[in-house]
Amino acid sequence: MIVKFKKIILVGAVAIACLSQPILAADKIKIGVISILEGAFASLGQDGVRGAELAFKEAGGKVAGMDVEIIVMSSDASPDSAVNAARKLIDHDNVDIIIGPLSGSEGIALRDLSKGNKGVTFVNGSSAAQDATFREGSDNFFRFGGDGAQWMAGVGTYAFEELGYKKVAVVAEDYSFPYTQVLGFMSEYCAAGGRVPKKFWTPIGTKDYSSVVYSIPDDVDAIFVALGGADAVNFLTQYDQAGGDKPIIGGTITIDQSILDSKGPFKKLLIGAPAGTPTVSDYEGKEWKEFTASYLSNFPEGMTSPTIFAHHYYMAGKAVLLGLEQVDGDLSNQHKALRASLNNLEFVTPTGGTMRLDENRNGIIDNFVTEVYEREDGSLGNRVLKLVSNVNQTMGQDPTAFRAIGAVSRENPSCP
Amino acid sequence: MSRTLLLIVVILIILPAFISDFWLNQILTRSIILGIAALSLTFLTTYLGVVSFAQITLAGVAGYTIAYFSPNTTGLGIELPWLFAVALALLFSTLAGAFVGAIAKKSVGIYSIMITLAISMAFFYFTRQNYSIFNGWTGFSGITAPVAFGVSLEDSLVFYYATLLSATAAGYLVVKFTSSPLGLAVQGVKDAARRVRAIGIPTTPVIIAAYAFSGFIAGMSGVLNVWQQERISSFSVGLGPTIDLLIIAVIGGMRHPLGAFIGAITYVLIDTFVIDLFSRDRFNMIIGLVLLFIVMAAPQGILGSFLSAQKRIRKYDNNAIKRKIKNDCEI
Amino acid sequence: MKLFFIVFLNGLTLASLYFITACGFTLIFGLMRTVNMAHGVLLLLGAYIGYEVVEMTGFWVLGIIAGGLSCALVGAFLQAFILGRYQGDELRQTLITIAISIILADFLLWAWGGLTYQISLPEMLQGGIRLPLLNVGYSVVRLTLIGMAIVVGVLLWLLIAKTKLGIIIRAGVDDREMLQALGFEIKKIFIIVFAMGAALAGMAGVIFGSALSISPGTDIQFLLSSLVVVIVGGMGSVGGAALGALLIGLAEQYGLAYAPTYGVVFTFLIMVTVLAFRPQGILGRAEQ
Amino acid sequence: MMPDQLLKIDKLNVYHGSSHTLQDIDINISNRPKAILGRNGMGKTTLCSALMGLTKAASGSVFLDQTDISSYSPESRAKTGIGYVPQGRRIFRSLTVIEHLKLVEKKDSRWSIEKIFSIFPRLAERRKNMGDRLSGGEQQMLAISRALMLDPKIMIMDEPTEGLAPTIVDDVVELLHSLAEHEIGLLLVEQNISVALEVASDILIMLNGRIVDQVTAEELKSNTQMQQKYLGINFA
Repeated sequence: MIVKFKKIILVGAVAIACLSQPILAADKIKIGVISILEGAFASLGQDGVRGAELAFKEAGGKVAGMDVEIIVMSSDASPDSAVNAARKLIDHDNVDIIIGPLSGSEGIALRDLSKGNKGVTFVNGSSAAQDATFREGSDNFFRFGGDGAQWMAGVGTYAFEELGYKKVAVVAEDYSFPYTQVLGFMSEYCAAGGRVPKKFWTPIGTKDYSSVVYSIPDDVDAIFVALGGADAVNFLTQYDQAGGDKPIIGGTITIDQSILDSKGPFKKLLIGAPAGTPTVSDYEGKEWKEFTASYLSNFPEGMTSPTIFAHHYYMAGKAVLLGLEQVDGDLSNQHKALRASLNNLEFVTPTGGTMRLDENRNGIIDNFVTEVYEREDGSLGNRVLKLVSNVNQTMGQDPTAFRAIGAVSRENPSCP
Repeated sequence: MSRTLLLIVVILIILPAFISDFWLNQILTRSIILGIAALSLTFLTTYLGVVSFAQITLAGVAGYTIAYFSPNTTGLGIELPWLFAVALALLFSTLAGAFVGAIAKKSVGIYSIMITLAISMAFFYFTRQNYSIFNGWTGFSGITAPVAFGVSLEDSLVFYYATLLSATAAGYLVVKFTSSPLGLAVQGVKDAARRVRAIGIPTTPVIIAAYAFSGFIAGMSGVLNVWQQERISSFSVGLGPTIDLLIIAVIGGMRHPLGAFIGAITYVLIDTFVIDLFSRDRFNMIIGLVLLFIVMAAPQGILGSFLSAQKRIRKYDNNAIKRKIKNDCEI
Repeated sequence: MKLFFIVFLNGLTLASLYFITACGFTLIFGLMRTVNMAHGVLLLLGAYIGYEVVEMTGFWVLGIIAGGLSCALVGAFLQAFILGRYQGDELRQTLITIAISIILADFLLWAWGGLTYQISLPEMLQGGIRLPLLNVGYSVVRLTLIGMAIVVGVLLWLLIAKTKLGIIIRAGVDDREMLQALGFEIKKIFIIVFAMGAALAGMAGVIFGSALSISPGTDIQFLLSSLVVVIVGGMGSVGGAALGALLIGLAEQYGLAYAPTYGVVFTFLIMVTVLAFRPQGILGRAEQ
Repeated sequence: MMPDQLLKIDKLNVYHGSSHTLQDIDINISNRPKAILGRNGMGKTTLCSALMGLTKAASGSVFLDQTDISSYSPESRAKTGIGYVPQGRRIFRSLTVIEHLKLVEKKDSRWSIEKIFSIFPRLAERRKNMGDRLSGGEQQMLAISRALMLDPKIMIMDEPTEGLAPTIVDDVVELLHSLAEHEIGLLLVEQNISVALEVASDILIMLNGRIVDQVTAEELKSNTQMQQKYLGINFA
């Protein structure tokens, strides 16, 4: 009886679902974009959305002769909210492709979600946690960009060999993205012979770093700081006020232009600080200048130049468009053709490199070692010291050896 | 009321036939799960007279237990048969409830708000910082609902019915509990702690029992939540969800178990669709205004206002009838 | 050993900051039994306005005054038109202040964006000095915080112990109804006290934004730290706030120095422990 | 001169939930002190509290010196001239004696702190003591002084002799007598029948929220039956 009843309901449900959702005419591709549009990261997340939109605008809003509809959803930096946003896009808006998310743990969450939603192709935005692709990868989750470790490529070697820092202390936020950044720095630095005697993992949002400041060993040559936003400003200010004078090595978001534009005497600590990043706002490369011009003309209300978020969402959008174009919009058989084409895609990035994926569907990227310098008007900017090409996810190391290091954590890697 | 209740249950049973998967999963099922959590809060507020901010924590304890003892993608934890995992989850959430009660036993009114808020924040920061059990910031993911008695709970329809059944059970348990001798003692403690002590019932075990029971109910929602979300992290037990739950309880109304569910569906609808009408950027402002409006205009919540309006209408009807009779007689 | 003393000093300076931020909260709670969950967002509002004024005029003290005044106005408005109607209904007031804090925080995000702000200090407070005995550099503004906390504490004590308003406030804390029966318009007094508490919050925000920094989310940290400080010390007691601030400030800094991973958990554990044994806080008076 | 009708209570009704605590109370108070007698729980304290505006009346009106104060807030009633000495005295425990008086000090009052101290030298001695450090008698003196400082037209006193030592009771009685000299009306609520009879000329009997009888002090003194019936005591 119950079984019968259930059957009736199921039949009814199917019938109504069929009625209410007529098979979509295949002349439209629906793409969801997930970014952080609320809370402290809202303005950065907005720029990510601009990046994705720019890719579609440049393509005239069409791909393979079909219209593209973009649906934007917000998350709030928590993995839970990213999953909820994705579910709404999948179940309610019936999107074919999802671009996003912005931050590290969100990326891992969407990768896991993608495993149960094979009918949707996920293309990562700017999330840069290593594990999103490196471990437990999902064959419909792609990242056309690097992880936080790749973003540090070249810095460890530069710090040891060019700057001669033999010992470095680490101050970083206590979650997956900084772990990955520290890994990127240390895997090169330790291999080159450098030592990291002490790492300080501070909870994100810490205001008062004074006791960390005084705990930094006296005998280190420099401090590797992987803090973002307010945390970086607070730490650097307090370090400066305490009379600290060790050179700084910056994480990717620590030398962000927003921090260089903040006011305060701490900025003098940053002059000359090397850092690693895939995006340099005033890079002189021809492709970057074109990209910036296109960004500025399309978004006069945007930032003064595209951020790392716009850059990466743009690459995601571009990959989706190129892939769809190659397969002529064929999304049959759970996007089989599209996936194959994404796996083999190659295109020129806004920084002039060639983007392509490795076997884990993670980007092989060009990375920059930069330096904070004082512009003529007294403000600070980043300039490129070195371009490191073809950085893969194992930082050029043997994959098996690299994998053997294990998942990143507070203790891993270690070279005291 | 009971006839209305039956009607609601019947509607809820046949509803899946008429709605899309999204409505089933993300609106109905999610609302009911949140409703169970809110029920554990309204139970404490109505019967023990305390507002607890720790209910999300208690649900989180159950959720983390399930995550730890189920297959997941973090490489942490031990796999157990799902029934064991559920039993452990409910046991831990009940014990955690008792623990909260033991700490907060002397606190009433705003003090109980403060102390439970402190407990929930301590738990939140602990989960965020601890990687060996809770996997810190990222938490657990890749958890799937089990195959129970030959049916897969991963199927959204099956899961919906399981959730509905759990909610009915939770509501039934609350009603049964409140009319049990222990439940009566709980209400006695609320109304006159001193008198309850005077007739020889010590209040501490009664208070702890009430919190423990609320932990059990919250645990039910925690288990279902982790199965539905397929993940849990420190964000799931942070200040945001804690305040959301309070908002749900308040907008629904605390006097009747049904209020928790009405609050939950209202909240979920706002959460899901208001952003489509307005901009996502100002979502919090809208939530804040709705909360402010309901707290100011309808202190008893949506259900409370509805019930008192109904009462007024009935009274008005009665009066009208009386007047009519009187007029007729006079003529 | 040297670290131990420096961390103690850090704890002391942080405690000073916590004391300043918690004063307004405890003042309001003490008299009105209102748990002002909008305390944090008022601090943030004061800090932003202080920032604007300091940027415009270049006078730090003006920033403090502006931050305090603007919050006093907002506070008076809230009490007069919204909260005052529900005096005595503590739960409803708590919920209303939660709603207000959600709305205001969103407004602040809209108006000032998600960036980090630091309020520029006057020249003499910038930078660091070398501490004689410990022979380390130390931030001048942090040392000044101890003085500021003492000034705030003493002024508040004078106000409460020595002025007519202080007498009225204490009488109101003891027996609000009796105060009314003696001809005092409790509504007006509540508005004044709420405005004062909010003004303290606003000024504390400017100080906080100068000593550390402010950004969205700081409001929640403000609120939680004030809550913990006041609860541990004893609600409504200025001395309790000082004691609570000291305990929490020291716990946090020693935690950060010696066990950074769980430092933030300590804070809440102290609070849970205190409340489990003394629900009214260390110096708080038991409810009658 | 004191008006004939200092305080007029007209059909005052108060409910506590569903229980009808005060039922159609009518009282007129002129220059002659009146006392209300009745056992515990008969509604006497509710009456005081309702007159002060602290308890909301469902219906009825209160006139003070011809002014309808029914809609006044407690603070306006105090300002209009009601001095309230509540049951249990309700001294502010964190205020000193002198602070209590400073709190209610008014410029044009007939009562100054010095005058109070001359009446109650004991309070002068303990001027720096906190409210909760005073003895019951001292608290009562302070509660009365606090009300007097407001320069009221009428005093409403709720069991001012409750829990006091007999010698102190005599002091209080003496003070109550002197109120009339200062042209201050008095509504005294008492359980202590001897105090009531000594101070007031008219006695109202309150039973289950109603005024059931109005007699002169002389009548009640001699009528033991009435004492027994309403008050359950014998005053010999």
